[in-house]
Amino acid sequence: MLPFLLTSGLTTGALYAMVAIGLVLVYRSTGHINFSHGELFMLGGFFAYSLIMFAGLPYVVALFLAVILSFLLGVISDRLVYRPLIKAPGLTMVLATVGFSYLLKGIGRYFWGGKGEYLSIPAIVDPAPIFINDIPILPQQLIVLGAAVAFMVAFALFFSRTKAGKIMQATSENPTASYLVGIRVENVYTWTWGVGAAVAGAAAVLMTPLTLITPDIGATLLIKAFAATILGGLGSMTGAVVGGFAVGLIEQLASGYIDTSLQEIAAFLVIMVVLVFRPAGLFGVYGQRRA
Amino acid sequence: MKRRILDLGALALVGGLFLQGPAKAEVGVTDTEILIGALGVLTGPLYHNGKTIYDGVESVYNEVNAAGGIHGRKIRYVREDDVCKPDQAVPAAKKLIHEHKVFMIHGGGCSNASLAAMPEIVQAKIPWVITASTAPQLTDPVNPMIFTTMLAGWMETEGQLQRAIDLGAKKIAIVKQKDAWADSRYKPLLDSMKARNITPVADEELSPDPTDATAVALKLKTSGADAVIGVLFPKAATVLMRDMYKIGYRPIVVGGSAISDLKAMDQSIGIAGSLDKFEALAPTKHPDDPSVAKWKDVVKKHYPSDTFMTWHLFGVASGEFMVAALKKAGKDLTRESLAKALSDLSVESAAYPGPMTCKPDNHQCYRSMAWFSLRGGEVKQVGVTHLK
Amino acid sequence: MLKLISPVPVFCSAAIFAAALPAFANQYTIFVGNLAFIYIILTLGLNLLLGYTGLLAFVNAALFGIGAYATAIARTKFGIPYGFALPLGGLAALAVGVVVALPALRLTGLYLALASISFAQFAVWVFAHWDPVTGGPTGIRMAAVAYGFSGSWETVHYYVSLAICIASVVVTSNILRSRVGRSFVAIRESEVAAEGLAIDLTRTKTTAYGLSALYAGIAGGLFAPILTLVVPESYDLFQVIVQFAMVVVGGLGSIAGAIFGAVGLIGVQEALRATKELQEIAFGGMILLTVLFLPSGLAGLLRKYLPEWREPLRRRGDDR
Amino acid sequence: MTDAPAKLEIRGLGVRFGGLVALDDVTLSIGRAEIRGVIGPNGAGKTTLLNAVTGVSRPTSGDILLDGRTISGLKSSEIAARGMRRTFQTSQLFRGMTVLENVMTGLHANMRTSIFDAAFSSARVRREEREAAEKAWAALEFVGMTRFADRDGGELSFGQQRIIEIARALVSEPQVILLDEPAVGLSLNRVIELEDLLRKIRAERGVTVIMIEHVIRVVMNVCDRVTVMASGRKIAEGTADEVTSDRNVIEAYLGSGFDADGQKS
Repeated sequence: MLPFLLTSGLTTGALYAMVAIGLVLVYRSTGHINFSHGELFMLGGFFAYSLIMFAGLPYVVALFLAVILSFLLGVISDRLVYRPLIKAPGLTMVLATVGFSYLLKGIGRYFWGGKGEYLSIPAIVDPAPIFINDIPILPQQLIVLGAAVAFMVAFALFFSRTKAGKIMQATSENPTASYLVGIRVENVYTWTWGVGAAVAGAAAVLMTPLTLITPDIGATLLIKAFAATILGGLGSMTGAVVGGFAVGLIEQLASGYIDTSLQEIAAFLVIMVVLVFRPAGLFGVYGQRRA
Repeated sequence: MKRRILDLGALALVGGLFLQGPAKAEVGVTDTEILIGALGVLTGPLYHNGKTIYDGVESVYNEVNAAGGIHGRKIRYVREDDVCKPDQAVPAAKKLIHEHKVFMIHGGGCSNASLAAMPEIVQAKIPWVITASTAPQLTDPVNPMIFTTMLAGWMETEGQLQRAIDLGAKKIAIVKQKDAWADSRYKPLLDSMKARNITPVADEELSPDPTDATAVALKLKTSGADAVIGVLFPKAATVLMRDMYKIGYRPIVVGGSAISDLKAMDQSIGIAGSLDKFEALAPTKHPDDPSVAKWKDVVKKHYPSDTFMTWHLFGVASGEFMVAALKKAGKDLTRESLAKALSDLSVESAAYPGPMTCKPDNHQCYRSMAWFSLRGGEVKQVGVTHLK
Repeated sequence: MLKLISPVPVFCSAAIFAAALPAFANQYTIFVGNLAFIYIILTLGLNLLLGYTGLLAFVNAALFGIGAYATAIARTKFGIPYGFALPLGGLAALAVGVVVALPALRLTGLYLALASISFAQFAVWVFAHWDPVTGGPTGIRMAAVAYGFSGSWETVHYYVSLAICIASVVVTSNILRSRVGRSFVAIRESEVAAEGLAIDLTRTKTTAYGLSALYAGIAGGLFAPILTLVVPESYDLFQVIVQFAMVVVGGLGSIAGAIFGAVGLIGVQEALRATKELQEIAFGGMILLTVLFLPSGLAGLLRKYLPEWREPLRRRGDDR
Repeated sequence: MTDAPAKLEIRGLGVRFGGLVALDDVTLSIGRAEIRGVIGPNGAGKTTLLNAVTGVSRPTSGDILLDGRTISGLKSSEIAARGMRRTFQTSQLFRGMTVLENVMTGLHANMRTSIFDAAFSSARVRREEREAAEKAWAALEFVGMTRFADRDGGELSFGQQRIIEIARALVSEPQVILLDEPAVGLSLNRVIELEDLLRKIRAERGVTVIMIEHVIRVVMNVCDRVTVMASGRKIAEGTADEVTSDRNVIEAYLGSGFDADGQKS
């Protein structure tokens, strides 16, 4: 029983971690939580669906193009929602992104809603399960785990090694100081929103064969990503990753060993318990909030 | 200052109690048009339960209108969204009845929403033909104005249980969602199991929109069930079937009415043989069945962006039923004459494997279901059940 | 002449118009009016929490549900007449609101928002799974309220909602003109300064939570009968978002703002029905546009064009 | 000054933030209706002392007594209720309230309006609001700021906000008020007005005032006695003149090797 739960827990955990990374990336640099982040995932998946099913492109090309399109969507959400409200109170920004998420959900349903119960794209590799010392694993799960880890490593390097990464961190630590040293903070924000959306798009294309997408998958994933970021510690990238895997495992173990009705609610319980007893989460610093 | 406000409130309370405006000739019917209202879910996660069905209904109406309408009257089908929620269904129903002033209501998707709108419709004494809601309270006890062309919830699970037993199941498990749609099936399923003194070996819950069902699959496997009755939506069923196959557990699985698009399911699982022992019931024939090809083109013509699905067939059958009833009600169409026509009517529809027959004492006008399974990559109808 | 466009005369004329509405409106409009009163009560309560005390807590949707469930259970399971079941709904929500306040006191800003959204989702889960009490996903069916007046009970219920709505506006205004209101705003502006004036944070925050919970509970008690069905999905995340939008679009920290937000959004939601499948796009787009062009809400407009509009403790300027 | 019982007594007060010793064994006592200045270079622990006394931060050792009764360890709202009021370095006037309402908030602990009185606007709340408004107006008159009574708390200049904060502290007739650098950043005539106000408080209100200050002229002109602190310890105490000629004080401010006039000795 346990090995199965662990493998599927890690796979869903990887999904939550990747969505959480995009969320934390935007939070770290702008201090705002993007409540339309789930919808960026959803549209990323639908883009890939159209590219593969209608344009007939191979999977990898579709993955690349879908990530680009998601990046553009992230830039649009910065220009349309974030930048005009940069001065407004935190609460207004929350509502703006919530409004934007409904707009994207409506668009997703309008264009891809009539196509069927849910949409999926064929996995890269033959989907039949393979056995690793008699534990069956879907190849797609391995691909997802591998890709998720690759993304996280890439991000760690991006932030610590590259110039752009350092600039992004600088603006998140102290926007005013960054202005002073000549960083065009607005552009950095645009980049951050774009990259955050791109990560969500990539996660979508990787995960769609497993999770199947509907216009409403964004909302559920957003709450799971919240649980991941809070458990890991709001604002910490490693926290988002560790938190993501932890939430994935908690869900599987809770529904496996306690009661299957808990799978749906595990994420909320995690959020409530962590926030009341240890708001800083595992890696975060409580009070470093900006909202 | 506060006393002044209370006085004003009291004065207005007395002054405001006037009676309503005078009643008109038959509402919603003119010489050239019949105004029919569709109350149901057009947006939100369960929109297929409404929007897609009404695309089917309206395709039938458009065809009839194109052919000159019924007794010279064309049907106008106006839709109001209830987002599958009671707090939206009541205003939607009131708007149809009091603002649009429709002649009758032809629709009803989610059970809770329809149940919430029911008192409003009953009070207005207007005919209501239900397309998809399966809550038994809608037609039991019989209301002279309310009919349904959809299986009742208990009929489905009765059929599923019977099918599982016919297929030789000894230990039966249940996997269900926790929402109104599933609840109106799950509770009667427990009763019919008790009636046959069968106790479920496992009773697990799955969210309507899961990303993973490994835990549920494992619990079913450890329970040793050789048959699983699924009270699930297609996405949950697909994820469950994949994860059961993944852990090497292959029981008989009998799915409910929402899971009849087996080809799409097989495609998204993508693992050959994963659906071999899976059977699903549907009140309709399969969308690819040659006998419904005509309606596939008709729906394509009116709704090009829709992919033809079983939900469309719910609408087509109910649409044809409605057209037959309107024809039977004759030229001087009134709500009473339509109700009388509906109360004794039998209609065959290409979309349904069995007839729709209403009796004065039984407005549950449809009681048949077809069984589908994947045989050699093609969806085959493997059986039909007619309940009394 | 300007004296005419100040809160009291404007509010009285609105109340008179609302009272006369049923005379010339059809059942649908009466229902929408009833809904508007219920949401005014809700937004007043939420505004006390979000706008005046600055507590970013979204528990009102769940408490709205608890009020509705408590009233429904009191009537159907214990046969308590509606006249007592309604206040019971309010008290049940008040009790839960205060209990929820205790852990929430330690949280601020985004943490509080996310914890309260999780609590809202958890409440919906409990409504759907606590079958013996809440009737599970199929919920509880409520008979219409037998008011014993002539005419449809819904019209009478309309006046009951109107009366309670007027009362809650007056009560809110009274509270804001007392030390209790001032202690709310003091906490919002600076907790350390408030404590420096002997304002006990725990007691005041709990009062704010309790008060807004009572408003939400009473609103729930009024809401249940007009739906005749109390089910979990009426109090889910969408309810949280709609109420939140009402308070922000209406304008934080203003009674007029709460009323504008409730009436405005209910009107828009019904108007959006015409957009059919595009309702989500229209709803999301409308919120986005309103927030982009009216960051401090409709009350902000009031401040710009009617500077001498005097309200107790009205929030001025964009808060931080 | 007769040897009246101390209004505020601090015995061996220590405050430690982790390893950092912010206050080290500070002992001082302040008499009734005295204006006590507390000066010292930056980082001397002045504000830490103020925060410890008002309960904003928790002392790690020692005892604080108001009128002989221990208040160390109480919540700052409880200390405030016992008649200890303060102002802040960065003004904390409440926006969204008028200046009058700001000052009325100072009377929160003196009122007994309950949530029910407020909700149903009972006779008690109407009476208490009227009295509070009168007292607040009187406090604004005392500090000469009645013309701003109807303005929003956030619309005033820095100096005006400072004075109104003092009115807000005075309105509840406190035992002790603590002023956190009231004169810093004020123009010259604002400083003169402040000095007059402080003398007026001593003359007419008999309130003990403890003032942390950098503007030495105010300390020299107004304070009865001055306590000098440096790196968390009390290094001198006495009248303004005694203190400014004290060797340790000069060294603390200017470093060793200078005489009283700041010339290299």
